[in-house]
Amino acid sequence: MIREARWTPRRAVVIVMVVLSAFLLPGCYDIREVDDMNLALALGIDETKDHHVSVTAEFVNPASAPSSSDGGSSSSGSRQPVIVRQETGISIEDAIGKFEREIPHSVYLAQNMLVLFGETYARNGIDRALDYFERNRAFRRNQLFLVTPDPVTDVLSASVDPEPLNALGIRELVEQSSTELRFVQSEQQHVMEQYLSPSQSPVMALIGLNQLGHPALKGVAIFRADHMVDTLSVDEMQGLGWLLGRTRQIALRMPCTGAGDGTGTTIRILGSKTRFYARPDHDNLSVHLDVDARAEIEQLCPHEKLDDVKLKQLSIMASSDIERSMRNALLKLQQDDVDACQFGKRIFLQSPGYWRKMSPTWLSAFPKISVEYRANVQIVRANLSLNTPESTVSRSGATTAEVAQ
Amino acid sequence: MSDIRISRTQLITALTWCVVGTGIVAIPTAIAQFTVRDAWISTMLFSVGGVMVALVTAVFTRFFPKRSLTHALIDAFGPWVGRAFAIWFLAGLYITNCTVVREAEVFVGTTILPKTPEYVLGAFALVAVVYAVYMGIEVVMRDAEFITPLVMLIAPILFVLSMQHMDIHEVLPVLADGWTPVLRGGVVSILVYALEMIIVLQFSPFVHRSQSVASDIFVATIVITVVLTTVTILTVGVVGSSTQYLSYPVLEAIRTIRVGRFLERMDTLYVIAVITTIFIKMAVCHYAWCTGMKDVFRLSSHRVTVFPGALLVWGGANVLFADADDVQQFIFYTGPAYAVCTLLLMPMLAVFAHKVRRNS
Amino acid sequence: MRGLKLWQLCILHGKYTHSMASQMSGGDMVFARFRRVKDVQHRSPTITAMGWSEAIADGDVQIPDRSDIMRAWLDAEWGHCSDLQTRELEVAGENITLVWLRGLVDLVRLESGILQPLAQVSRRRIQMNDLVSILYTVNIREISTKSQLNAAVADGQVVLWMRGKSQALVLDVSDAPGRSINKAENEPTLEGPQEAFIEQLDKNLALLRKRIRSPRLKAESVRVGEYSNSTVCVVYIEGIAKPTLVQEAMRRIHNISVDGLNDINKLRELIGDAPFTLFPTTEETERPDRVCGNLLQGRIAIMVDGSPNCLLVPAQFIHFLVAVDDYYFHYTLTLFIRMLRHVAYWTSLLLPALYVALLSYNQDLLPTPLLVTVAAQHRGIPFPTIIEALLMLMVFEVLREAGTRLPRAVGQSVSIVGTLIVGDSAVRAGLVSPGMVIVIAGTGVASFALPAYGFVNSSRLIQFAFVVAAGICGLVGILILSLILVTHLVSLRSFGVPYMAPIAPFSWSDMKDMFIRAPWFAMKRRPTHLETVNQVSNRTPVPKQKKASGWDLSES
Amino acid sequence: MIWLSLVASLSMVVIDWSSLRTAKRREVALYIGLIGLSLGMAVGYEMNLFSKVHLLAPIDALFRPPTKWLYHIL
Repeated sequence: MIREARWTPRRAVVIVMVVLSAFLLPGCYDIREVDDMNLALALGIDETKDHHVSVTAEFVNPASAPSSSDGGSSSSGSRQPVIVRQETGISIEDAIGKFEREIPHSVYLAQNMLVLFGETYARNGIDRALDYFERNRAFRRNQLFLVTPDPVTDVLSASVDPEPLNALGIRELVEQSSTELRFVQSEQQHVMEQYLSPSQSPVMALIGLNQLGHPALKGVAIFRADHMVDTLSVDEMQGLGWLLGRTRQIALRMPCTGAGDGTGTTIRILGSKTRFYARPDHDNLSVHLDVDARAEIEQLCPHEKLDDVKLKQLSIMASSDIERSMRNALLKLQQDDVDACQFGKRIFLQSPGYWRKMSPTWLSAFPKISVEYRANVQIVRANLSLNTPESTVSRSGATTAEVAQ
Repeated sequence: MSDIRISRTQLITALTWCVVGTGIVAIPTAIAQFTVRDAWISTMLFSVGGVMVALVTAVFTRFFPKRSLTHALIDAFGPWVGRAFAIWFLAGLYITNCTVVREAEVFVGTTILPKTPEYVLGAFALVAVVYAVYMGIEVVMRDAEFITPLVMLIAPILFVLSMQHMDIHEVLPVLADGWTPVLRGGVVSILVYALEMIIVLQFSPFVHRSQSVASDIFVATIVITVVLTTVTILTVGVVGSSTQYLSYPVLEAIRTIRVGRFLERMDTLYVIAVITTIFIKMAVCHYAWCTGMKDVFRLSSHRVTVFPGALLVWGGANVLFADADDVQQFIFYTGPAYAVCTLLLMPMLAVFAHKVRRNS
Repeated sequence: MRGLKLWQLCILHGKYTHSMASQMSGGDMVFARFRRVKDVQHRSPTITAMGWSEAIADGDVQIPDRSDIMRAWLDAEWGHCSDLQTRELEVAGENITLVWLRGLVDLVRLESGILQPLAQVSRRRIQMNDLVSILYTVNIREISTKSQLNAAVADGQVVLWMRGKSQALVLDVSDAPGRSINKAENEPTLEGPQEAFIEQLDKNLALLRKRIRSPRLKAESVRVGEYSNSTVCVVYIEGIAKPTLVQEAMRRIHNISVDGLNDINKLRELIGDAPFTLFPTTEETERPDRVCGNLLQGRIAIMVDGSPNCLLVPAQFIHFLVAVDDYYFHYTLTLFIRMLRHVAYWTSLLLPALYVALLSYNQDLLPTPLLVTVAAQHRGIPFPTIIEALLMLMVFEVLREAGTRLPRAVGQSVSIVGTLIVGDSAVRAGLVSPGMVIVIAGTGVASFALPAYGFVNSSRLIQFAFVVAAGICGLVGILILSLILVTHLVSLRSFGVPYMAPIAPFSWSDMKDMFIRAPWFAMKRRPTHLETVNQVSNRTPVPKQKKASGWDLSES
Repeated sequence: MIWLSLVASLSMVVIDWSSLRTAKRREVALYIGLIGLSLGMAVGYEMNLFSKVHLLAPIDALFRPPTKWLYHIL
C-alpha cells in the first residue's frame, strides 16, 4: 500500500506547532533546578518534652563540595560538608513544612537515605511516622530506619571521617555490619515487613556516639509492634542472628584454657544456617533450633597445638558459645516479651492453622516457650599457619618436631 | 484499506502490551485487596479469561471472517438494532479508553510529576496517541513491535535486580486461607483485563490470516499470564504484606533496587516502560473505537473521529471519574459485570443473531 | 502548461525507445557492449527533443538542406554563444560544415580523427555513408532534426552537415572537462577500495561495470531538466531487484520537470517519499563498491550526471548506521562496532535532553554521590540547565559549521580554539558547568561516530526538540517525544519499504545484517523486506572447522 | 482545562481543515458534535460539576450489584 497521507506544508507546520504548543502551553509545573534545592540525606526524628516532634534534617552543603567556581581546590576543607537544621512541629510533615518556610531553597527528600529515630520517640511509638514514610513519594523503601540513644542532632552532625557526608558514612557503617548479620540493615521495607509479619516485631540498627564523638553501631533496637522496648548489645545481636537464620563472618572470642593473658582464641564463623523446628502441643510449644556453622581459626592461644583433640575441643567450645549466646539473647527477648526472633512467623509458615489458634495469646505464650538449642561448628580450615609460633619453639632451640623425634 | 496486513507477531505483541500496560499497574493492587500470599495464583487465573476470549474469537471469526465486530453487529441485527448494539459496544470501548487514560494520568502524576495537573499529562500522552492512530493501524502495530525489544531490555534488568531483595517466605504458605480470596482476586484479571483482548475483533479484517486470530490470542494469553505471574511473585516477595495497602506495589519493588552506590533509583525507568506500553494500549483502544465509529456512522475514514474522539476521551478521562479511587472502584466493582455484558456478550450475540437469521 | 504536457507525452513516448535509438545510430562496437547504457552516451531522439522549450515548439523540424537557411538558423539559434565554433570545409567539392562547442570537444581527436581524414578525401561525389566509413575512428550517428542537432552540440559533440542534405552526422569526440578519479573523502575506509565517484556519469558507470561484469547490470537513463538536460540513470541488477521498484523509480524520475538538475540532493528532494521528514529516505554514497554491494542486495542506484554521489533506494533507518568498513573488517569486530554505533546514535539524540531532565526534573534518578557532585558543579551558574544546554548546543553547532566551511588548516585551529579555549574559559568563568561541557562534547563525539553525514544532521536538529521537551516535562517529555518520533519513524516508507524495516515490521532473518553483521558464510539471503526476485545470495557451504566442535573429536 | 481544550480543538480543526472541506455533512456534524461534547466536559470540569454529577452512575447502578454478588458467591 502506498501511504495515503497527503502532506501539505501547511499541515506539517501546524502539526509541529500543535506538538510544540502542547508542550509549551501547560508550562513547567514540576521543574526544580538542582541549584534551588536542599538535598536532604538524613532525617532525624525525636520528641520534645511537650510531645512535639522535632525533625532534624541533614542537608548537603553545596559550598563544601568542589564546585566550578573555586576550581575544586581551595577552602573546601574548612567548611562542613553537611548542614544540620532542626525544626519542631506537631507532626513530622508539619516540621518539614517549617523547613520550607525557614530555609532558602526547598527541601528535596528523594535522596534521603537515613531516618534516625530518637530513643524517646521510638519508645513512644513510631506508628506516627510510618504512614508518612510509606505514603510520601519522595522516600524510597530502601532508606534505613535507625534508632539512636544519643541526641539526634549530635549524631547527624558528627564527623564520620574519612567519608565526608555523614549520612553516607552511617549508612556504610550499618551496611558493613549487615554482611555479618543481615537483619542489621534495617531498611524501611524490612522494618515494614517485620512489622506486618505475624511476629510483629521490627528490629532497627542502633547508632550511637562513641567516646570520641563518632557514630558507631551499638547494637539493635527491638520493637514490640511500633513501640521500642529494649536494645540488644552487639553480643546479644549475634545471638539474635543465630536465632534468626543465616549469618556470615562472625568472630567468636573464647578465653584461653590455660593461663590466659588476655588474648584468647578467636574463631571466625564463615557461615551458619539455623533450622527451626516447632513442635506444637496445644499448651506448651517447644521449639528446636539447629545451627550448622563452618568456621576457620583466626587466632589460637599461645603455646597451643592444633591437633585432632584441640580441633574437636575448639568446635565444642564454639558450639557451646553459640548456644550460650542464643540462650542469652532469647532470654532477653522473652523477658521483654518481644518476638524479634520471628518464631511467630516461622510457626505460621510451618502450620498456618495452628498459628491462627495460637496468635491471640501469642504475647503471653512467647515467654513460656521452651527452646532447645543444638549448635554444630565445623572448623574447616586453619588459615595460613597450622600451629602457633610459640608452640614450635623450645628453650633448647630445637623445634617441637625434633623434640618429638 | 484491505491491503493493510497485521502480522501475527504484531498482533501478539500489541495484545500483550495492551493487557500488561495497565495490568502491571492495577492487577497486583486489585488482587492484593483479597489475598497477598496467593496473589500469584490469582494472576494465573488470567489464562482462564484469555482462553474464554480465544474461544469467542474463534467462533466469531468463523462466522464473520473479514468483519470487524461493529460491522458484524450491524450485519447481524440489521441497521438499527445492530447500530444500537454497536454503540453500546463503542461506549464500552470509550469508557475503557477513558479508564486507561485516567489510570495513566494518575500513575504518572503520583509517581514522577506530582505538581503537573493530571489533565495536562493526559493531553501530552494523547498527542502521541493521536498521531499514531492517525497514521493507521499498521503504524500502531509497528510501534508495538518497535518498543518490544526496548521493554524486553529494561524489564529483565529490573526484575533481576529486584530479585536480590526477594524473600520467598512472603509467598508461603500456599493457600493458607483457602481458595475464596484467590478466586475473588482473580475476578478482575479474568473479567476485566482478559476480556479487553476482545478488542482484537475490531482489527480482524486487517489480520493476515483471520483464522489464526484465536490462536494468537491464546499465545498472547500465555505470555501475559507468565509475565503477570512472574511480576506478582516478585512483587509480593519483595514488598511483602505491604502490597495490601500500596497503590503501586510493583513500583515499590523496583524502588528497592540498590546495587552499590551507583546503581539505584531505577523506578523512573519502570514508569517510562509502563507509560510506553500504556501508550500502545491507548492507541489500540482509540483505533478500535475510531473504526467502530466509522462502521456505525458510515464515515469515509477512521481519521474523521481520530482528533475529536481523542479530545472526547481526554475529557471523559477527567470527567467520568471523580478521583483516583473512583477509577479503582469502577474497575473492581463495576468492571467485571460490565465487561462481560459488553465485551463478551456482544460477539456472541452477533454470532447468535447471524445463525438465527441464516436458519430462518 | 502546453509545454509540460507535450513534454510528458514525449517521455511516455520515448520511455523505452532504446531499440529505435540503436537502429538510428547504427550498430557500432560500443553499442554492442553497452546495450542498455547507450542512452547515457547518445540520447534517444524523442527525449532529446524535450530539453529545449523552443525545440518543443518546433517539434521535430527537419534540418534545412540549403546552406544559407542553415547558416541563418544556426546564427539565430546559437547567437551570442561565443564558444560555438563553425567551420566550413570544402571536401572533394562538397560543402561541409562542422559545428561544435569549444571546450567540450577533444581537439586532438577533432584534428586527427575528423579534419585530417576529411582533408585526404579525394573521391568526388561523396555521400553521407562514405563519410561514415572515412571517419571510422569516431563514433558516428545520423540525425535529422534541428533539436537533435542542438542537443548534440550541447552535449559536446561535433555535428557535420553537408550542403544539400537534410541530415547531419554527429561525431562523438566530446571530452567534457572533469577531474580524475580520486580517493573517497566523505566515506573513508581503512582497508577497502579507495575509489570514489566523480562528476561524470559515464566514468561512474564504468566504475560499477568494473565490479559487476555481467549484462544483468542494467542502467536505464532519462534526460531531466528543461535547460540542464542532464542524464539521470537508474542502475539495478536484473533478476535481483524487484521490478516494480525499478518502475516506481522510473515513474518518479519521469515526473520531474525542473529547469536544471545537476545534483543528487535536488533529485533526492524531488523524488523522496515523505518530503517533510527530517530523516533521509534515500541514501547517498560516493563509493562504487558500496553501490555494488547494495545492488547485489536488491536495492537500486540512481545517478545524475554532474554529481559525484549516487543515490541508493530504498533506504532504511538501518542503512545509515552501516559503514562501508563493516564489510572490510572481520565480522567479530564489526559486531561490537555496530552495537556501539547504535548506542552512539541514540546518545547523540538523547544525551543532552537526558542531562537536562535529570538536572531539572528527575534528580531522584541520580545516585546520591553523583547528584552531590553535579549540584556542586552547577552552583553559581547563572542559567537554568535548559538554557545552558540550548546555549551550548548552539555554540557547538556554530563551531561545527565554522570548522567545515573554513579551509582545512584554518578549520582545525578554529575547532581547537573553539572547543578547548572557549569551553575551558567558559567553565572557568562560571558560565557553564563542566558537566554540561562534557555532555555536549560527548554528544558531538557520538554523532561523529556515525557514518552517514546526512543522517547525523537530522539528529542534530532533533536533539534540540528533545532538549526543549526535557526542559518542559522532564523524562516524561522526552518519552512522549520519543513515542512521537518512533511513530513517525515507523510510519515512514522509502519506495514502499517500511523505514524501520527489520525491526518493525519484524523479520528475524534480516537481523543478521542489522545490529550485528553476521559472518559472510552465514548471510545466505538477501533482505526479505526488499522483496527481491531471487532470495538466495550466498551458496557457499559453511567453512568446516579443523576440529569438530561437537562431541566427535577426531583426535582421540 | 477549558483553555487547553480550546487550543486543542482549534488546532485539530486547522489540521483537518482541508479534509473537513471535502467531507460529507454527516461527518462534519459528528466532528463538531464530538468537539462540542468535549468542550462541554471541559467547562463542566472547571465548574466542578462532575464531583456532584456522576456520569457513570447508570452503568454503576446496572453492573455493580451483579459484580458484588459475584464476589459474594466466590
